[in-house]
Amino acid sequence: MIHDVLNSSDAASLPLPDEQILRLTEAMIFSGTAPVSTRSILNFLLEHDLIPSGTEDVGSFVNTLMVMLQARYADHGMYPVEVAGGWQFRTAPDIAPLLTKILPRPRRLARAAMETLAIIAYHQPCTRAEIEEIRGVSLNPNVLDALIEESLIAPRGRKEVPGRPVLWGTTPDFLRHFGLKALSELPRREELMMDIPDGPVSREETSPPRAQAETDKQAEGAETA
Amino acid sequence: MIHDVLNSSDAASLPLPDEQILRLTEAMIFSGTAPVSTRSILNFLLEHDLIPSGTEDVGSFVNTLMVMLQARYADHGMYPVEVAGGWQFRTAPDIAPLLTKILPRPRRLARAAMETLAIIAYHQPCTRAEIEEIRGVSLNPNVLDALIEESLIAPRGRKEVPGRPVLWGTTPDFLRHFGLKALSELPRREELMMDIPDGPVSREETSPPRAQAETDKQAEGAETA
Amino acid sequence: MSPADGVPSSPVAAEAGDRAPFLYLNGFEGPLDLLLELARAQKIDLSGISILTLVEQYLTIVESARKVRMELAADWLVMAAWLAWLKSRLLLPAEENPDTETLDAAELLQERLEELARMNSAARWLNARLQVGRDVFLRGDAEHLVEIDRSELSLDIPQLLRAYMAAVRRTAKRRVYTPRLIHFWTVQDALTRLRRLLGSIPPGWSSLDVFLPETLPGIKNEADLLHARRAAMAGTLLAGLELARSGSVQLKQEEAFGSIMLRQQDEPDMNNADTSQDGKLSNDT
Repeated sequence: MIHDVLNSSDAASLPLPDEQILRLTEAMIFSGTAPVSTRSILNFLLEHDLIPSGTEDVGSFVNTLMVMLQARYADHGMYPVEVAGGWQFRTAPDIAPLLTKILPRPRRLARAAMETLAIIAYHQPCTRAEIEEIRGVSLNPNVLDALIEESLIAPRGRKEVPGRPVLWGTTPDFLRHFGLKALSELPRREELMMDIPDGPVSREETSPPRAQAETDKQAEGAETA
Repeated sequence: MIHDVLNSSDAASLPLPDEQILRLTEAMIFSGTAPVSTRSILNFLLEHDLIPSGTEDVGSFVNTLMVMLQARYADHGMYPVEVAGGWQFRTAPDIAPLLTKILPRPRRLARAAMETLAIIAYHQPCTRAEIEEIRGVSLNPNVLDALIEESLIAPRGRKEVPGRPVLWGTTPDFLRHFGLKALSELPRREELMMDIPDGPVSREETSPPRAQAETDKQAEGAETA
Repeated sequence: MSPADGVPSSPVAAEAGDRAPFLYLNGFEGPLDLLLELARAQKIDLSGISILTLVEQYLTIVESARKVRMELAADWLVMAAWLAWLKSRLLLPAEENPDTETLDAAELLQERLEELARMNSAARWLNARLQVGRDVFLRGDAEHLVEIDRSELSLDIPQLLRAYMAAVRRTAKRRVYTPRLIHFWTVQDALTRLRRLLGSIPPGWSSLDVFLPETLPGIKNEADLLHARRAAMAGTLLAGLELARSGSVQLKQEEAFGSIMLRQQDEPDMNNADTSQDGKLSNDT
């Protein structure tokens, strides 16, 4: 491999970098706090008078040096790589995944998305217009898209009113994400907000456990206040 | 040379680490700047099921691995060194004089600082007054500041005497700065009365492929007053 | 500072030479440092030094330094005073000096010098080690093999509930600040309508319902419509009572909660029931 490269770059006439130059160069790249440019390597070698006399093309000399240095690391776990700005040691790509620590950084839903999701959870099945009425602001289409993308909500038919708008409801993934066994595990609206007057959607429609009414007997009792 | 070491550590019965294990281990130690503990190396190998089946003494396996890894760097500009906290790649000392011209060189410790550091190392935990008594001279506050700045010393509680003065001790960085594995590697007090040579430690003492046996640490506990 | 080159540059030599002792004193880190150097000049092995010689040398140096410069640091003078005392005790004939105090003092000085020598030596040992940043270098730029996994969503019930309450409260609050205006059918509206309709209704008793408006403005839902109907009924009843008072109409109600009937006054037929009912209703208003 080295031979190929050396031959291709007209090796016959080049004095080859010796072992000591290789050692110095690798130590220089190793200890540098940023990628080490070819220019710096060349200056370093010139300054310490390390380039063999008779070397006409110092640029090719450094190139050959770096090819040889890379070859020196052919069977190592890391090797010098040319990146923007110069040379740097990098972990071999077959090993890097084994050493890479994966840090989970879970995302949070944006406020609009979380509010929309909460409204759908409590008022499902409900239309976009109903969500807008409760939130008091119009709903950016991206918000519903994002919730669909995360499979937190899904269409639940259409409301039989003019325009037949889509009705939205939560999904089993919604329950899984929130660690719920059933929608009935959510606190009832009445328990949540004693002080809030009836919303625009009438009381009968707001009790979340409607879908699971059979599993939640307390639901009826709450309808008194 | 490796053979000597391997033979001396009962190599015949050991399955030898293969090339891939060497690559992984070197990449693991090389990728960061902090020392990597033998424990971490062992855990990594176990986790990726890299220790050959039939290896009874995994500890010796890792020791052999590190000896082989050091041998791999015999003619390199940097090599793995065991310091407090584990293994770390460091540049070869013969190269430093050339590198200091291009790397930021930390302040040298003044004589007063070095003596103060030595007193803290041998008398830790000790107070400023105790340091002053040993040196027979009051301590310039800059001296302690400089040592704290370099993370070489740290407070170790307070002495329960009037005024409750701070007690000082050395840090893991102190050990790493001086290439020590533990405080027990400091010369014993009796040895200190003999003539300790000035000048840099010879290359042989620290060159990479040194045998484990020479550096074992059943050394007496550090002479801490 | 190594013992090997300690002799030629010893402070004794310096004191005898041209250099100012004071300047030389400054080269020492305190009296103990000078004493140690003097002891080293005597012998490599500190255990065999002559304390008396050492004391005399120190006092000589400090004395000559004071001749040149008076402002010698207190440390030096305190040590000189103590050593002068020690010297006087050491000079007494042995038989007159049986106390152990002197010996203890000499021994203390000896020990302190030895400890300082050990710490000097430890400092030299440390200084001779390969030091990071001076003799060896670490990897300058670590590789951060860390991958951030943002595929998971962080969701919890409290977040969901807070969001719901925030959304509901927001609109609830707004209703408080901008109350919805409901246009009820006022008494005035009813009076106008009633007067206009009186001429066109068929003769005889008519139910009050007939005089209700057919459409009510600003009504959006069932609940509001119900309220508006009741308000319209009440308004029309009040308007009817007003007209009955002025004698334009008569009202009657056959039974409690029954329909309220109305007819124009000029018709002859009337009975007791409606007048009593009329009075009752009038009292209610």
